[in-house]
Amino acid sequence: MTGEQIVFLVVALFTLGSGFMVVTTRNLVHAALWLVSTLFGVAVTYAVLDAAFLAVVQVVVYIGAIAILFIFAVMLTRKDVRDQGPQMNKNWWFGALLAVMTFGGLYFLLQGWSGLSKTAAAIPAGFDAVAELGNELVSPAAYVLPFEVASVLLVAALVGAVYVAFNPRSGK
Amino acid sequence: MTTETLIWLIPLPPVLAFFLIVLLTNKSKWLSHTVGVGAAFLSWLASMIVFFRAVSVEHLGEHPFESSINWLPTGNSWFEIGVLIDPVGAAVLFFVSITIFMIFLYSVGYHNFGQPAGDHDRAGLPPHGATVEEHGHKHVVPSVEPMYSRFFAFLGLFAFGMYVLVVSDNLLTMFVGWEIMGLCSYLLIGFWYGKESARNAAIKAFMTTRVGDVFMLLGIAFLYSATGTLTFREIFTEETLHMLAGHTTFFGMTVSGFIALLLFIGTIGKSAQWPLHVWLPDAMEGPTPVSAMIHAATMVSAGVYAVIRMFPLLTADMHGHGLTVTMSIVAFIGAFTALFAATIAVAQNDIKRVLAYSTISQLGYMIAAIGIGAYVAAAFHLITHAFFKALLFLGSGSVIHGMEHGVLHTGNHKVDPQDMYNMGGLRKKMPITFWTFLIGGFALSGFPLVTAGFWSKDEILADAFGHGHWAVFITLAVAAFLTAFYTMRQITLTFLGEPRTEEAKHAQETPWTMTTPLVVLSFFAVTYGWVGIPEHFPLLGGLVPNWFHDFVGHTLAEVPETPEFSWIPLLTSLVVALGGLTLGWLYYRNVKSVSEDKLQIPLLKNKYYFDEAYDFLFVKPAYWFAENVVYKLLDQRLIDGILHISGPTTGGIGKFVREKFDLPFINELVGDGSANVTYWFGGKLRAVQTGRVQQYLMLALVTFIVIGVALYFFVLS
Amino acid sequence: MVPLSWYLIFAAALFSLGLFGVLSRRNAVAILLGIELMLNAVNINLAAFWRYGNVMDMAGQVFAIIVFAVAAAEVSVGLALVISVYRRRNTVVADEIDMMKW
Amino acid sequence: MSFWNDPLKVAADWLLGVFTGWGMPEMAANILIGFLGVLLLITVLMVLDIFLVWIERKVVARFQDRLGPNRVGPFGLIQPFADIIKLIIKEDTTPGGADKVVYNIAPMLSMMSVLILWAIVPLAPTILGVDLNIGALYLIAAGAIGTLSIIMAGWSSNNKFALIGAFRQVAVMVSFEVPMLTMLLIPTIFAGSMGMSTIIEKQDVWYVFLAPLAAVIFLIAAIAELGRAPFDMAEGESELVSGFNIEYSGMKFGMFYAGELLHAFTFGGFLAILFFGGYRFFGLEQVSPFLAIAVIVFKAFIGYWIIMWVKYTLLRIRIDHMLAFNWKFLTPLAFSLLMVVALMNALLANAPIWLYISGMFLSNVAVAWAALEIARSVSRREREKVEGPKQVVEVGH
Repeated sequence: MTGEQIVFLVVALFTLGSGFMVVTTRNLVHAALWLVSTLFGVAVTYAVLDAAFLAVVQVVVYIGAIAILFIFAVMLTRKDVRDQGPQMNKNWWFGALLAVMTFGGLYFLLQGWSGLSKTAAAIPAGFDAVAELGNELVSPAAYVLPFEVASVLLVAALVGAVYVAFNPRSGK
Repeated sequence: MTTETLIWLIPLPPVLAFFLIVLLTNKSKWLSHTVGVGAAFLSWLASMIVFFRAVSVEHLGEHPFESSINWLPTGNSWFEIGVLIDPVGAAVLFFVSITIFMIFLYSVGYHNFGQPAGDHDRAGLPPHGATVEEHGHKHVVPSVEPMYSRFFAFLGLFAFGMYVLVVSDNLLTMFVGWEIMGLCSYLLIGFWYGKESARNAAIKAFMTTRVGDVFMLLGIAFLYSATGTLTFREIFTEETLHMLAGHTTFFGMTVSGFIALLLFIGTIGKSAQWPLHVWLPDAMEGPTPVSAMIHAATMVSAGVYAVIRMFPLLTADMHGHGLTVTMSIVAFIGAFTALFAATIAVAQNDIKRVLAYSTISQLGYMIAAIGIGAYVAAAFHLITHAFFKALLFLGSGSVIHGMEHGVLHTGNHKVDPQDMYNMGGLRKKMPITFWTFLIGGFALSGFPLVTAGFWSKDEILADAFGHGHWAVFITLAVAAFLTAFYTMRQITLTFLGEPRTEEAKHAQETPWTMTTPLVVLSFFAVTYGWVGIPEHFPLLGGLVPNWFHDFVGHTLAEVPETPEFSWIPLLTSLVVALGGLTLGWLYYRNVKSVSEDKLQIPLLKNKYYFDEAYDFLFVKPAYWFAENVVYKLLDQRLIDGILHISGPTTGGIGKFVREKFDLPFINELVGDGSANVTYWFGGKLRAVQTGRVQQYLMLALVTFIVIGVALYFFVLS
Repeated sequence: MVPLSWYLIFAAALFSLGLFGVLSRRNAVAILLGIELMLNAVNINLAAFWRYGNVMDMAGQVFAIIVFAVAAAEVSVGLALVISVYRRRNTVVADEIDMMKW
Repeated sequence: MSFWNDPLKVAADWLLGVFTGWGMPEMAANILIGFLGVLLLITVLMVLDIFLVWIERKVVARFQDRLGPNRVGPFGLIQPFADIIKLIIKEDTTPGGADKVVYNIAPMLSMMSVLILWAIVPLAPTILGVDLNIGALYLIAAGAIGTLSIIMAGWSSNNKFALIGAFRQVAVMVSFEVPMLTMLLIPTIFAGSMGMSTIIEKQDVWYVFLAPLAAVIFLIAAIAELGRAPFDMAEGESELVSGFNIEYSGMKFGMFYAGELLHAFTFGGFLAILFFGGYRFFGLEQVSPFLAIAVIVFKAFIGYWIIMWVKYTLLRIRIDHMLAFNWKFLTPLAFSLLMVVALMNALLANAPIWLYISGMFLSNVAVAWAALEIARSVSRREREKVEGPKQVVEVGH
């Protein structure tokens, strides 16, 4: 077992453990904080995959914005935070069954796939993934259209979120 | 840019201006007139370039500028549209572009741009003037037209129509331009739609020209069915014309003659020839000089232009010098209109109506010239007439504008600023207007040698004489005498002598935007005649080459021969012009008021009772027919009767079907039955719709997994 | 070296965890948390396929970034909806937000 | 290659020799050396931090016409050590009902978010942690962790004031990240890279001369990010007692406090790197890496001093004004500046250098002037809405 595999296993176990805590912990703020740690694990996974840009963006967007947003939302709907009632609905066992089945199915399908044991080729020297990514995102021959559509989507979501969450009574 | 591309582009700026003004700039008067005048300028510029390139081409007649594109698929071929500039087209484009540009420029001043908004002006009525306070005392100044921008938009559309008509190479697009102008004519006559008279005049103009247009459309359709094309240069080939001339159709006329007649009826409507002349005098209800000028210089010329274009059709079945049936009709209508309108003009007091009848009369001249085969002379007169008649109309507009100034000054709104008997002595108040009007009037009368009108009119008379059409010659000569007479009457009453009213004393010269076009046009009214001096004219002949005859004469394959020079027509035109002018001055010099005018004969004053006659002959019967036959008989008796019978019958059948079939079978068994079944199933199944999103998701997932598993095991493996 | 299968199985496990959260949690905010886990699992797959496929072809990273954008949009609108519902109905329990039944 | 030219590499090579000489595998030795390097950096930073306390107190005293610490040691230099001893021996309280784990993690995260920033700070051409090619984004990412630490502290304290303070601070930080990130893109445009060392190497002309407005906006956003006056409503002594760290005592409070000071100094450093040429000073950095370090520390101290100057000069702004200022003024301004700069950069790509510099500078001035004019007219309209149109009093008639 090489060092890289050890790193991967540690990160994966940490991430999955945190993910498990996200879906099971009773305290929702804790769940959100566990989410942060899961997301951090995923960021490390990106770093291991040589996708440094994704790793940093993961931290900026997910931890810096989305996780904070979650914590805000949990606190704003605070009545339920300290609910002593169950945090799982009564069909939770069925959900668990379905999740296990999904995992089993995916695992089963992956077993039958030939490219599974592929290993990564070394990144060619002098290849700047970030520069290449930037070029492709704004190049008309590549992904400028999805990029622009995503930006429109973000604006729409921004406006929509403000509108939906706007409280006409208080005007704030 | 190639000349062909340029020709395609000529009509575009005005129509763009129309849309720009209507859609975007209509709130800003300044922007609107800038856009409008700018567009007119661009078109003028392009037209000038095209004109001078056309002039510099040798044998333009054989090799005109033309270009066409496929437009409509017709079965297995295409209907083509395109542009064509041949000598006639170039000559017409020359004066059309100048006059249109001048109209635009003149309108800025005429609609009082830069003046304050009126005190109680309303859209749809002419402006009444605004009160301003200056240096402590109030006075009334002209106010700006409330629908200023709209006016420029209409003018733009009008210019588009005219350019399309001039540059098109086929009858259909020409007809499109023709109809656009018809619409604009309607819109502009009824521009002050708040006035009932303007509304009626607009409807009258539209309806009257419609009569002609229907016949024209019939002619176009006939032509298309006979030849399969509407492109001029394809129709006017030897074979086609020969084929058309060789067959006879209704009334024993040849096909070509009959088509030409139908197309000519369109011209009768557009160029206001007898018997469809009644709309033109009423069209003077539009904003005074501008739309009047459209109806004098530009649009009505389109009718003559169309006939000139159709000239080969007209003469297709001509043998030797004898006139064909169609040509005789054309010549008769032209000559008759020339004389007939001139007599009416003598008794009119409204400064614009005199000019309107004069226009009808002059157009009759051209039509008569075409009727006797002198189409070059007709084209020449068309152009000179356009210049001096535009000049006269703009001059009259300037006079009216000056008079309105006087009216505003005195505040007496009962005084009609258009009545010549309210004027007099204006030459001192409005010198530029006077001198330009004088030039225009002399040109109209055919004042010898210096004015353009003399040369063109003389050429028509010479042609009529030279080809031995005596009746036409005499009629036109008399008409020319009357023309000179009423022109001098108008000048004398308006400008000479002493002011007859207080308002005339306070008339004022108009702004530069109005006088500049006058000066420009008067320049052409004098000089344009010099391009067409016949070679054999004593003394002057040959000094200047007879360029116009050379140029336009080569439009068609065979150049019409110039008749031998003769002293008789020359002397005739000298005598009638000078005689008419002198007599007019002598007689009206001393006339002080309407009652002293001996020529106010009721018959002439009332225009031979044509309006009344048409009212009695067509309008009243039409009303009667609509009321009694269509409404009372057809609608009430016949159609309502049928309805009254069929109604209860269908009702009965319907009731039977309903009771015996619908209610028991469809409703209870099929309708209620299926609803009941659905309801029952819905009741059983609604437990699934819990409204809980997670259960939906679970259900979806279960389905997904089941389908996936099934696919995997039964399909993929 | 780490074979591709490890990443894919890791992502599948994370996805299933998220799915379990979505299916089982009562709190609407917690459901959204589960959705985030699933989106992250997808992103891991995208990044892994990029790394293990042709590195020159940036499609994997590009779509991971698009997923970031979509996730941000989804969270902002989703949480706005939750807050709005909380204001009106005074609850964030998904099972109680069932006005649309029948 | 002597120690004076490339100290880090010489030291690392020497240590590698020593460790492998002890029989350690090479990889483990490298990891250990890296660890030692980090430890060294952190130690230096923490010592520096201690003196920052002294500097801050001295400077504020001067601003407020006092003497500051002057009893313990020469010029009161020992005073911070006395403070630390006090903090360490203080009772470490944890409020009842607090979420203990989160409560204890928060100060560590706060300190960490500052320390990890130094991983990308190039102290000299050869002395830097990592030359990350997405350094600018990394800066924001670290800021995100700082945000997280504050909200964790505020929430876990089980205290109204703490929570409100955390909310405010987080709202401010999240908001001001937008103009800050936008302004980070401007040196990126100039240098063509997000990497800090590339940005410094490309800075033949300090970017502050190319984009002075960007430097100003970055400074404002940085101050807001720090939560220092005039943007310190998270602490807001008069309303919230002490904001998110109200329940913390002893060394945990000390970590928040030290973190804030170090953070301010760090942003002074980033201001120097991004806009003032980093370690470059008329070729001085070529002479010796130690001179380069001296240059960048000096520049960072100037930035830090400006931040202190602002803090002790201006009054606190109300939270809604502050957010409105960000969203309605600073963010649009930053976006338009970014567009203008990107446009000018494309237009002047082939222009001579003097034209490039003057064009950039003038476009910045133009944008600033336009923004101020718009703000002025808007505020005049607002004022007139409240007060009615201004009465012009004519004098002298």
